[in-house]
Amino acid sequence: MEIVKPFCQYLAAMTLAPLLPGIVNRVKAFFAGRRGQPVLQLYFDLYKLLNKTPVYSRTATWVFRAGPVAGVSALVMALLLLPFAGRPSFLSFEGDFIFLIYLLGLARFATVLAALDTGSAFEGMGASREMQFAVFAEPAFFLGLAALVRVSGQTSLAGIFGALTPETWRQAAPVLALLTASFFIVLLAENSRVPADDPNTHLELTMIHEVMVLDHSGPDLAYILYGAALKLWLFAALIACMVLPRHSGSWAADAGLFLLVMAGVAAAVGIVESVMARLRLTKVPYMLITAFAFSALALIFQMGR
Amino acid sequence: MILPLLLLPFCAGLLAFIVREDRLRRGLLVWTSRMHFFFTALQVWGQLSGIHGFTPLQALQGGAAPAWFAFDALGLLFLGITSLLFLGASHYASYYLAAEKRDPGEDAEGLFVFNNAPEAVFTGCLLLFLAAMTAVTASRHMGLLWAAVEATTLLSAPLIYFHRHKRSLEATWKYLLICSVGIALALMGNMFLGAAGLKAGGGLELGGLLAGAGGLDKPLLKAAFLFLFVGYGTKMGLSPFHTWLPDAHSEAPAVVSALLSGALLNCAFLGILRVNSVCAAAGLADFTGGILALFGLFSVVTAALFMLGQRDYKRMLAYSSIEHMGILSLGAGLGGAAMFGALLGALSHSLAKAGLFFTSGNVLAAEKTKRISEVRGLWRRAPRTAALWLAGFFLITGLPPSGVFLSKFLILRETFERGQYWLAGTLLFFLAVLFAGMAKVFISMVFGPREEKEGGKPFTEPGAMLLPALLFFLLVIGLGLYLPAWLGGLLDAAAGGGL
Amino acid sequence: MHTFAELMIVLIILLDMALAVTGSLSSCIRLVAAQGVVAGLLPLLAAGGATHTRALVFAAVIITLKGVVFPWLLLRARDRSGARKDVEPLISYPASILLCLGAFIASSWLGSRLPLPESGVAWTVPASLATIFTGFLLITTRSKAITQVLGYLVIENGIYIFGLALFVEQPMLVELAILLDVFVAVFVMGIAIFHISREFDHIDTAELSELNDWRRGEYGK
Amino acid sequence: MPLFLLSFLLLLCGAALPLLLWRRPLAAQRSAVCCAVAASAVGLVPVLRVLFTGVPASFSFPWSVPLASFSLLLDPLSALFAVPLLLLTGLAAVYGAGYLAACAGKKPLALAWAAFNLLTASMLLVFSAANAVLFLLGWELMAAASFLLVLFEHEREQARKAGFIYLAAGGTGALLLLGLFLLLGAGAPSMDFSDFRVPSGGAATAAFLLALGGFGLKAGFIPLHVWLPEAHPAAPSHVSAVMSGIMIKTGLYGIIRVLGLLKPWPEWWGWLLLGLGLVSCLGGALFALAQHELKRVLAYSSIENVGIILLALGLGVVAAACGAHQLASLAFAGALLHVFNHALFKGLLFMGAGAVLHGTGTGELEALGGLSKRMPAAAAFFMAGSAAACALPPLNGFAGEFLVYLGALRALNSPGSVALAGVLAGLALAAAGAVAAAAFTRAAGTAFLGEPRTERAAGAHAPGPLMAVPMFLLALLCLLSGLAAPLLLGPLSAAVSAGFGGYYGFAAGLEAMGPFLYISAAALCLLGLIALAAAKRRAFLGGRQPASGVTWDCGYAAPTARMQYGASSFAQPLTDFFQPLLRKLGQYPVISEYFPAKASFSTEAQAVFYNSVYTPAAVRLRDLAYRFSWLQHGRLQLYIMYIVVTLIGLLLWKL
Repeated sequence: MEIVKPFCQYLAAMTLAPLLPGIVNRVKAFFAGRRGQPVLQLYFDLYKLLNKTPVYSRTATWVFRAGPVAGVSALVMALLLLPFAGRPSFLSFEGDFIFLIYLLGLARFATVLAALDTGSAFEGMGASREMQFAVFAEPAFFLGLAALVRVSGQTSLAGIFGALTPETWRQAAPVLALLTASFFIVLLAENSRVPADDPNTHLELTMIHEVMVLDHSGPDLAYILYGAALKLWLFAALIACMVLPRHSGSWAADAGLFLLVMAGVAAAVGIVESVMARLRLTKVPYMLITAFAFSALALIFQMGR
Repeated sequence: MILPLLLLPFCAGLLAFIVREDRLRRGLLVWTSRMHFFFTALQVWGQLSGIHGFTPLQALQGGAAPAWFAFDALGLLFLGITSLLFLGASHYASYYLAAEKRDPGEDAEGLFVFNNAPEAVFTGCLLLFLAAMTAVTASRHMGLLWAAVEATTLLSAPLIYFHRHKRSLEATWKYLLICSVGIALALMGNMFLGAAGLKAGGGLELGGLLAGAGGLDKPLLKAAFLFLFVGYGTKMGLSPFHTWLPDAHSEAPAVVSALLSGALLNCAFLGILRVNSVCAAAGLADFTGGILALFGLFSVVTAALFMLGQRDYKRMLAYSSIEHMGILSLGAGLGGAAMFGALLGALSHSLAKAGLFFTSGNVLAAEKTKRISEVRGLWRRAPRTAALWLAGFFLITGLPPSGVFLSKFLILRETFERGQYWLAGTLLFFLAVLFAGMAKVFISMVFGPREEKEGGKPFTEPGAMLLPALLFFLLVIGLGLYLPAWLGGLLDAAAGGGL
Repeated sequence: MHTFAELMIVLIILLDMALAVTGSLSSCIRLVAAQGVVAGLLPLLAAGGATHTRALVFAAVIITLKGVVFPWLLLRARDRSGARKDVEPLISYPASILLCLGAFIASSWLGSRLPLPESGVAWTVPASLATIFTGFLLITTRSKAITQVLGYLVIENGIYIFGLALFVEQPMLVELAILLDVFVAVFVMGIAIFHISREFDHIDTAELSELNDWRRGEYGK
Repeated sequence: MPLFLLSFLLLLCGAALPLLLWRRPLAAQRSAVCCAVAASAVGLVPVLRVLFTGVPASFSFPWSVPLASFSLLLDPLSALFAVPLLLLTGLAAVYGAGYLAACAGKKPLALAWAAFNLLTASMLLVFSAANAVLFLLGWELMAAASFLLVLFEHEREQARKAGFIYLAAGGTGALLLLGLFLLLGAGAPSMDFSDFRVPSGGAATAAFLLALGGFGLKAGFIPLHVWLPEAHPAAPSHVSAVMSGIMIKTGLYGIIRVLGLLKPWPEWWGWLLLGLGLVSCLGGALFALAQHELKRVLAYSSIENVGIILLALGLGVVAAACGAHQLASLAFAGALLHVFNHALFKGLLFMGAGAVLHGTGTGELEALGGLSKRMPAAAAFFMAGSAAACALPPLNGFAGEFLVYLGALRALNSPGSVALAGVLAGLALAAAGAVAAAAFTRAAGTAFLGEPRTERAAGAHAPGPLMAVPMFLLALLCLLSGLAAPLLLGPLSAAVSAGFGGYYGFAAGLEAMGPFLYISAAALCLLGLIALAAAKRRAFLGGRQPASGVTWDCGYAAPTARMQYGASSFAQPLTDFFQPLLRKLGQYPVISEYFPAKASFSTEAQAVFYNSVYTPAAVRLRDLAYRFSWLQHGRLQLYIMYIVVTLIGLLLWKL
């Protein structure tokens, strides 16, 4: 049975991930007073794309084809390390979140190269920006996790989130709050949501992630969209695990609660997208530096205590 | 064997003045040098292996056998250096003179062709110069030493003025006057030395002085040392008495520069070492050591400052000589292992620097200018010369394996042993400056694209003008890799005898 | 006899002064010659009558050299070079004389400082030192090549005087070698002057400063 | 040991033979390459034996030179450095045979190859020497040989400049080392390392600083790096591979040896190392991002990696000084592992850059593009190398950094200043990693992907098998040593024990095994996933032939190569952000009229330290020298005045 649970968790993550963008869109639609697309829209899109014949640019080479494959596999791999409702995951070892960060890096690497392979001005633009924001996001993310390590005294994701209890919150509420905020900003930037990026705009000049994948079509695009959903899930899960320290005895209850919180995070993203305008590109780094500052502050608090 | 060593070059020199035939005279030069080297080798071998007919080294240390002309270890070492150097120089010279005959060089600045001094005078003076230097190494009497050193000055003056044009004449004049004045001070020093010995009744014979060193009058001895140091220091090219050196070395023909830098400076150094040994025996080692070290360091600093942005590559070599003389003096001042290092340095510097000067002669022949800025891409024009030039740079700057490196190593080690870290630090810093300065020059000369001027007929130097430099460089490298026992013994004895 | 010797010493010092102020080249040469002769005579007088042949021989050699040969050589060189008649000092004559006086004072101080063995003649050592410094004065403050040779000779005189003052008995050979050297030195210098006057149409040493490393005005920018 | 000496002998033959055959360049090259390959094959045997058994081998032979002895010691630490040396030089020689073949007749090949083998031999000597004189001999020969190679294309002004800077730096470093050894050997009977007596207090600090300066000038961390970005691009690519992969490691080797000698370490040494490492790895990555020339990018990335290694050493020293030995051992192990890995992937990268230079004749990123069509293999290898350089998981770059991360995480939970050190180290690694990723995607993307920007790039030709095979092998090694990291732990801990003391090695091997097993498993799993995803994709396509068209440029149907995002534009957001550090020189067009004419825009990354620190200092020094130059003004009178004044001064002073 103990083997089955992580498997189920993993399966749940894989299957439920595409829900999150749907939720986000519904929330935005609600704020905009529209009905909006169905929650399952992404599933439909993926199905459709998987059965389409792709079109490749004459410029593109094997790198272009390899990009999405590597990207999605890296994320699927990353999910293996991800705890679910504070429960241990498949793989959990000392410093596994370092591995996770570098898996995300691998995905980014592959996507960016694939984008550059098309030789399009726009995709290069997107790639450049993606890399730029990563430079600011990664230290913030690492520092936040470092603070968590310091808080929990554990060095693996499962360990960290397993050790988070209401007691920890009572002791280190400001630290954890700061970290949550920091992670949320990182989530917005890494998943190219408003205010870092606007996935829905049709002005390529302003887009980041979307413009990188302009040239992808068919199954490749499906991989990319699925990968993006997984990434969103990943960050949301981290936040959820952090704000949900309670571990009741029953696994099912925990899981349900966890899923609710996930939905909540997605909704939060939607709300932010609805109430905020997109930042100017040159301002995005400052937002990420704010996240960095939050993490650093948290860490300093924690080390001070 | 001392008499033939002295007389052979002397007579040959006189002979050279009257020989008409060029080739004959060159033959005379070469063969005299070979004979001289042979006798020298015989002398060294005989004295080291102590077979009868040769006075063994130990006999001289205590001054048991007072003699005006005798070879102690120190003298033997410098005799060896001189003779070896002259051997190379004479071979180089015979071809050099032939080349000069074919097309006399032209003035680098105002491009006018000048005529050379008569070859007979040149050859004769060259040989007499050798005789005088042999006398310097052989003489155990301070007065005779003085006379011999002054003789070297006078005899080398015509050599420097071989290329007859204004600048070489200016160089000669400065050399002549500055060195004569310096040597006059050395004579004064001898007087003081005699005065110091009056009570002890020592006279100026080295053995006697060493034996009765205890009885010497200290203040007078100090004064004597100061005068002799300034006097011979002028000849040796220690800063601030070095002023004649760059001029003379840059204006003299390559052969002469090589001999000046490799042999003559050593002779002056020998003079200083002699009086230093007397002072040490009299218990003034600290006094003399301090002065030697101070001026040694100062010379290195001066050389470093003038090495930066140097415009003339022969002057650059001259300043490098000043640097090395400074290091030698430093080593002598420190004493102990550093003395060993200094003597090893004297040997290897002579060889390396002579090789470099020979090569500089080829460069001059190839490029017709001494200006660094006008020599580019030597690698293309004369690859073999360029290779030697580069090798010489690496050796003279003390890149291992080379005797120069070992000597620097030993001297620096002594500074550390004595805990004189500031001295070591300053020395290291200015050595770095010197290295960088020379590196810039050599790179800019050897490498780079070559825009062929004057039709660009490929320059081919006769192999015989490369061979001496090549051999010397190989010897220096060999010294860094393998120090034969007999040589080590000789150096050791000399270092002991010198202190 | 010592009184004579001391008179000689005074004479030598006066000659130094004279050298410091004399403007004419030929008279300079003669003064130096005179000083040489006096210096040559000194031992005979200092020895206090008991003069053995060795001293005589040397006195003779020295007097002939310094009194006859050198002046002849130098005057010849001067005529050959057709040099202007005066020595063209780089500093004014009063300055020279002051320097000379200073040199004399310094040397007397130095002489008192050095515990030299008491020689028969008073003031010998200071006089010799003063002479040496005067020689340096001639070399460093006169612009002609000949005057520098003269300076060298004056230094030589000073050293010689010093030598006798201490009765440093050099062996025959050594003394001869030294004298030979001095002779050759002057000879060679004479030749050099001749060449100089041929290459540069006069023997003003201001011309002789082409060889230098002075980066005038190439720094501070 | 006999085999080790044999490989020395082979290398020396390889240095001598070409000079003998200089009239027939190709024969000379062949002989040199054979010797080099044979030497590495022969040499690897004893080295690997030492590394895996942990039993040091030594050889000693008396030497007539005073204080010197011809004694070699091959312990696991030396072996750990010697393995990549032999691997890389062997492969580089084969690569070079293909790379230089074109230059036959135009260039002195014989000399180049002699220098190459001499360089290898001297580095081997440096890693195995047990006597200071011998070490300095190897050190200086290394400098001289590599100097000749740097000036291989001496017609280029840039190469000559590089040669000078390199030589000056090398000479200064050597003098500092001379000082170091003399300080350590003062009072010792001989200059054997075993005879050195460990100084303490001020002497120890002086020794440490001397070592840091002397070895640092070779290791090339900021601010002692100025020669590196000049020299590496100037040398032929196979040489750059060796220089960057191994030669700069000789500096780190020296620093590690000295650290091992000067125990116990004061804490501030660690902080100093940490600070230098931090500056170097961040600065190196940033400068790499700003460069326009492929090999300069790689050179700066080498600085970054040296910084990472230094960072790890610093963390270790701080931890050890504070008594946290376990994480210290992790950091040390990470440093050494990264030394090994960096040698592999940087060698690979330089060979890839060489392929570009060889195929197109230029390394200017803005002039390249679309090469992955013309040289697919080289492109693939280069991208693999880039991934490794960005420490991306399945490859070896990750393993070393992961060890350092482990140390940093352990540090986080330990009290006091160690935690701070841990945070700084981890943070620097993360940030540098991100910047490096940007730099390498930029380099690889602009050079190999998209459309060719110039005719040269369009007419590029693929490298021959002699060049491709070594690259393939190196790429394979990068992957394998990434996957087989747990197997490397044994030798690694042996090396750490040899370098820092027994306990550290033991702890490192113990602590790192678990996570490493997981990571290898995960990496394999990742590869499996990729294969699966690719297979699925094929299945989804179901044999349908993908259509092909022009790149979608938002409706613009006639995109040209010049409209691509270039290297400068790719880097611009970041470089602008860090402009105060990078001091980019740029000309931006001013658009005035309504119908602007042709406008041009250019940026140029300058060598900040060289231009604004070293050059001014040198100028200042030369200025000083010139101010004194009037002393040699040519007036005889004053020359003699010097003598008189000095004499009088001496008399007054000393009497």
